[in-house]
Amino acid sequence: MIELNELTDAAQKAFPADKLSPARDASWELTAEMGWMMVRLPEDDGGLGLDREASTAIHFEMGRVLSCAPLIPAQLGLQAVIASQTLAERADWLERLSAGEYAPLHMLPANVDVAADGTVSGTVGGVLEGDMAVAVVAKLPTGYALIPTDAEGVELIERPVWDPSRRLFDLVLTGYAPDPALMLSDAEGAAALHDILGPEAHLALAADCLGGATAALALTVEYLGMRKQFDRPLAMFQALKHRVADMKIRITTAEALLWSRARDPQAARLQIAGLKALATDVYQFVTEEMIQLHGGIGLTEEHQCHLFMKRAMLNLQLCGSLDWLNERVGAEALAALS
Amino acid sequence: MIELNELTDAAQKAFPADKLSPARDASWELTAEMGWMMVRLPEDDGGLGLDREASTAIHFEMGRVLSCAPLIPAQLGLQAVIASQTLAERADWLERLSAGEYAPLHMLPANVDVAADGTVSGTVGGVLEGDMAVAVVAKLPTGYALIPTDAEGVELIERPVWDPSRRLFDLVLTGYAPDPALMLSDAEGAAALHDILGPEAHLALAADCLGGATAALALTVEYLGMRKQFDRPLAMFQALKHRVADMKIRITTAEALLWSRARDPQAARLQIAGLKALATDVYQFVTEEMIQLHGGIGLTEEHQCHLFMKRAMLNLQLCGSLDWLNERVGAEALAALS
Amino acid sequence: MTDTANLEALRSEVRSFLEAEKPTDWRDASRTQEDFVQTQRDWFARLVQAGYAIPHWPKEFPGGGRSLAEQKVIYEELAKADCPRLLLSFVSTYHAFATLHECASEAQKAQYMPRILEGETWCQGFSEPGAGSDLAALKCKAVREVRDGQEVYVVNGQKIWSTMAQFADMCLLLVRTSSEGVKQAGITYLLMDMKTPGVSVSPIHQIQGDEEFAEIFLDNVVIPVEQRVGEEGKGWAVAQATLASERGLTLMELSYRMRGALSRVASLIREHGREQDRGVLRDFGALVNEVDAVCAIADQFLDNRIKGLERIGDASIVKNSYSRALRAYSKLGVRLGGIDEQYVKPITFGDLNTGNWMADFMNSYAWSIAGGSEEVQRNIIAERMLEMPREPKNWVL
Amino acid sequence: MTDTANLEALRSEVRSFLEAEKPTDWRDASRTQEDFVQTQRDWFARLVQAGYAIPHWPKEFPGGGRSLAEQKVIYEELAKADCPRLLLSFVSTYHAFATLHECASEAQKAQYMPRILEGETWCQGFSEPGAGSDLAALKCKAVREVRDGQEVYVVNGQKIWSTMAQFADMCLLLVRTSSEGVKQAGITYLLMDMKTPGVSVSPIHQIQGDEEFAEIFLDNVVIPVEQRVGEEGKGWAVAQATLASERGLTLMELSYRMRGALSRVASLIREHGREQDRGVLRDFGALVNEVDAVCAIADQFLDNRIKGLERIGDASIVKNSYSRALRAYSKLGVRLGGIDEQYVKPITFGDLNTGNWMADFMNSYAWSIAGGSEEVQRNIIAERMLEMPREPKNWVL
Repeated sequence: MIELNELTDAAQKAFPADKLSPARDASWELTAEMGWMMVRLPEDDGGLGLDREASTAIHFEMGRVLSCAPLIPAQLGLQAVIASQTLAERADWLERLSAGEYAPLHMLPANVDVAADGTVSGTVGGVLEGDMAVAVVAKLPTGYALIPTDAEGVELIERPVWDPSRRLFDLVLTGYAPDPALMLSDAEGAAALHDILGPEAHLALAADCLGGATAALALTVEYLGMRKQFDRPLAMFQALKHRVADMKIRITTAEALLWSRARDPQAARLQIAGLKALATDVYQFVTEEMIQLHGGIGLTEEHQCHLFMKRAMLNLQLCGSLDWLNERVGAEALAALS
Repeated sequence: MIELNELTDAAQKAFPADKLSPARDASWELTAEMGWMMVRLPEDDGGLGLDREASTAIHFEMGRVLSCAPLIPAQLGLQAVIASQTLAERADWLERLSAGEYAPLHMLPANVDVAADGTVSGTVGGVLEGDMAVAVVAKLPTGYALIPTDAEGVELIERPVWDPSRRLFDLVLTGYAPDPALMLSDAEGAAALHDILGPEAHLALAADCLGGATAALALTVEYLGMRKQFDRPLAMFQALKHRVADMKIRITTAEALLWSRARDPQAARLQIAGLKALATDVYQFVTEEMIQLHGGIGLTEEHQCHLFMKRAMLNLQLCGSLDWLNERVGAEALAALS
Repeated sequence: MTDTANLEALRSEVRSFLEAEKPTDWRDASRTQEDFVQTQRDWFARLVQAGYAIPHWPKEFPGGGRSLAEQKVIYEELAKADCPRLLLSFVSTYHAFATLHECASEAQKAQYMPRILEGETWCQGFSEPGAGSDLAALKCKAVREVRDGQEVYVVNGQKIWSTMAQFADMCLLLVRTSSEGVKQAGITYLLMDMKTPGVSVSPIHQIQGDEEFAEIFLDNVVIPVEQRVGEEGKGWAVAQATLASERGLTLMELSYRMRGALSRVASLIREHGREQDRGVLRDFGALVNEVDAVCAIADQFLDNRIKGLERIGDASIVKNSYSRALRAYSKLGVRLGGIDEQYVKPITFGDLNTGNWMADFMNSYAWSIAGGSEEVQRNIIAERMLEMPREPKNWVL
Repeated sequence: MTDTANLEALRSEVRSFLEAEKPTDWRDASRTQEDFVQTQRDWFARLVQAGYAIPHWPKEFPGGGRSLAEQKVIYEELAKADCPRLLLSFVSTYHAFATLHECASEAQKAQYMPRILEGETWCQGFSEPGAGSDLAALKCKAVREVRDGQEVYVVNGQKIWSTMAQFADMCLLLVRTSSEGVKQAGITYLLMDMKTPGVSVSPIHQIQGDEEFAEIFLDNVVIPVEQRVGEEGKGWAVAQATLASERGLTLMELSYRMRGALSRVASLIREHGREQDRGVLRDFGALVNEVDAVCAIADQFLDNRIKGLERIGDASIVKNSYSRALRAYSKLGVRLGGIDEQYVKPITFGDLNTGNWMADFMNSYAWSIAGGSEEVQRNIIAERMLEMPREPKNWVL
């Protein structure tokens, strides 16, 4: 069995820390070469059959370098196919996807209607790197569907975002007739599939956040050690040291929860949703501090600070905002603690 | 006309900063001697006829020394009498109250019912220093009433509070028959009277908070300058200096709003409610920092830190909690900004 | 007439002018830097004509000779009417003016002051990449030489964070003419024509898409000695006059603008159906209170200046409170807007509360970093207002 | 059996014991300090008997010889079952034990260790009024003399923040026997009988009504030289053994207790009709997440200790996160409870999350101040984990 630190070491070698946001297409190819789409694929399906901890470790490393390759939506799309009970050519799809064809799960709500004739119209939000996609895994009212991007009535429209490490698309459906052979679930089965995919998405995003926050902290410590003001390095000013210590405390504590959830196959859906909420909150806090502690240079596009902040801000919104998730965690805890 | 700084100087002389929470009864006598109950009494009624700014200055100074004398509820009670259109022996009451008899307004909600025969039963909350009171100004469903504490069906029950600078009582009514001659308003007039008393209460409490916060900051700066750790005064540690600077920033900014509202006779009811919310929030923040920055000594009863914190915590609840006030300010601003 | 009546008369006058003349389409007309600059030039020219552009100048200039109280009235009304802020001409009318007025020779005054009113813009060449909050550590080097029989300084170095230098005609330049003694000594103050050979300007791309600042590169730039303000090596004192030129009006103006912009938050709450969300109402209420308090402290600061009661550190408190409130304001917007705010929207150049919440949020950091960071302000407050001990100078790793 | 199976067997065993034996009325039985002490003594005796009181002691003691992993299981179960924390015997079973075990003479061990199991309690005489976080600055003075032919130390001084010293039989005492050299040198470690003439104890009244700590006054207290642990002047090293005796189990136990106590917040939300208040639900949700994270970091810390992977600073992070969460927890309670929480309610001695929210809130400061303040922890994290430069020693006003 592959050890976790082997995965991590390989990832750090392939994606070195000093190259932030490496070019997307080359990264994606490298990702496929590394076999990362095989990591969670069950052994019976020809994969490595590793658990959540393994994919979490990879997402953490990709977060650390602000990877532009859409490994998270790709893995989620693959998992939808893996879990599908109804997909006609499941084995074929698994082979294609694990070899690097890209069929992402969308990461923002879908707003679509089904007409009397069964055709679907509306918008499926949050398709990352949609231009690369051969198909999109979309939650339709009739169930999860694989929607080929070249099908009739299907259009991908880019919605430029602040985060320069990502391209976001809407999948716009206009009288699209879903192919029954490409349904991943029916309407009833969608809830079960959602309960599988939701925690996976939250865990992956939390890992992305905390990997990014870890890198942001390291860069900030490095900058403060190097930058001098009033004849001494900024790192000597206690007020700044204490702020950096707080960044460290919050990241480390959230990271402990990340690994604890990643290792616990029994973790409840909302426990992982809570982790995602916490991790995004920490990431925003850390990137705000990073900007402030970098001073003027952090406000310029040429410096890397803003890349972290913009990614943190987008992560906050993907697969449920902080407000939304905290409210659900609170409501569920309240109900459970009666 | 009396200048504001004369009032302030006199207050600081009568209540020196190094004597926190001076004994209640002596303080109350001194308060009466200083003529502070005459400050807001109109000249036509034999008072000084000064404005809100004057009473605010006094409440600020009393907050600074954590005064135990219940000047705020007394002034509010007096103002209820001043504003009353219906009180039979208004002039007589004004004379008694301005001479030092104590008829406080209650500062927590009343929960009372009126029986068919007109008698009243229930609890009127938040009567400060009720043991001193000859009467309580209470908001009953039938209007504001002066309720003599020795009347039949009237009982004052102490509710011990954390704040050692105050004694809080419930006025418990059991089939009490309100004296028509002692009604300060009817049910309809109660809203108008409430609109007068509410902002007065909020302004006074805000002044109490910011006076207290100012003293808490000064004591903290003094302590940090005196206390040595690792062979240097704590005041030299930049991380602590920055925290103290934040206390100063927040207090000074809230105080600017205090005086701005105190000087503006046109200030809207919720603008002053918002000031009270802000001032209590700042006071809590400052007292928390005070405790932390004092270290262990701040956790002992023999030191004064806790007196500030406990007063801040009680102020947060009097005449509307922070949550309640902020919600109302937000709702009103939302409606106004349509 | 009493002072108050005078002020109210002025207020009505400004209001009438603004009702008739104020630009309403300026945000849409400021979607590119160039359009923004044009909007600024037009509005400045109109205000010069109306007599409201330079109220703080001496009364021999048309529209000058106003008291600080009158200036406050004018800025309050400009803010309430939501007019464009005079960003492009800010350095010219405040920093360049104050420097010329207080420290320059008569010849220099006569040459430059009228041209400011005609629209000539200035930039400030103070900050340097290595110096940051420690302004006196500047290194830009000027060597005195004789060239073609003329005494000149030959300047080499780099300046940064120069507001709108890419559009400026002139520059207030601090250079180092000596490295002897304490670092404040050896600094000399020059007036530099931006068209001088060897001057090149490169705008700084800011993270929210604005290009409010630029870098200035100086490569053997020859500046005649006549362009010096004050004596050689005494530029630090002149720089203090420059820096002291505007403290108060801007923050008052900005605070009032933020109060006006609370309606944007209200709209957002309604658009996102959060009117019944009690937590949101509380957060909004707390923000309203905070913005009100910032307006009050900015007012108080100006009132104290008018009365000559300003103390060291007062300005730091106002700036810190403003940037704190601006942060809270823009963060609430980003939060309430949800995913909508992550999609890029056209920015408005040179504005702080545009309703493009991510841009506003990122822009809010300019206020906690530039012009003396929050951290430096906290030091000032602790050490100079609260008299806590300073850090020893000898404390070096 | 595998390790895991062993641990699960132990877990079932502890659970069965607790189901049968755990005290349920202990909070109501701990409304005075004296009742609390009695409850503590009873529960300690029961746990000694059951073999769960001293799992970290060597296996020659009944109930000893447990691995750290086993200890963790026992403490987890004690926390989940909401049993009283073993506060009164804490210093005896951890600090006194570790000191005796690692540094004391055989005679000292034989004399004191069995008595701990019989219920003798110890206190720690380390902190002094002037020293605070700077422990090595202690001044309590011991002079070596011969009295009645016996070599003794005569001790004068004052100790503070000594947990439950008013009930202690013995004291781990740090004294200064020399003021030469660096301040860590010249410190000597003594074992003092609290009944020695000249020892007086005065409980510290804490702001929330508890009396967990006391001051110890030492007035010509005569302590035989045989009561010294280690060499004269080498007490600092012994003190390190004392201080290192417990790091990890307590915070894990407390974190699990806080998680259990979230139900108190839930009750409060319902009692005050805030179930539909979306802001409150969000705040509660965020608290749940934070408490979960604290449990995770406390677990991770212990797991790393078990594996020998603990790094400097790890403990500081756990402590800081715990105190931060405890503050958030108790503040939310104070806030939701409204005026009800301002009325004094009976406190539970020695507990942190009792639902007496004001008491819990004030008590939460003990965690950000005592045992190395938050500020000291931040220094450790910045300087020793993140390798940022230390402040120079010569930096004095």
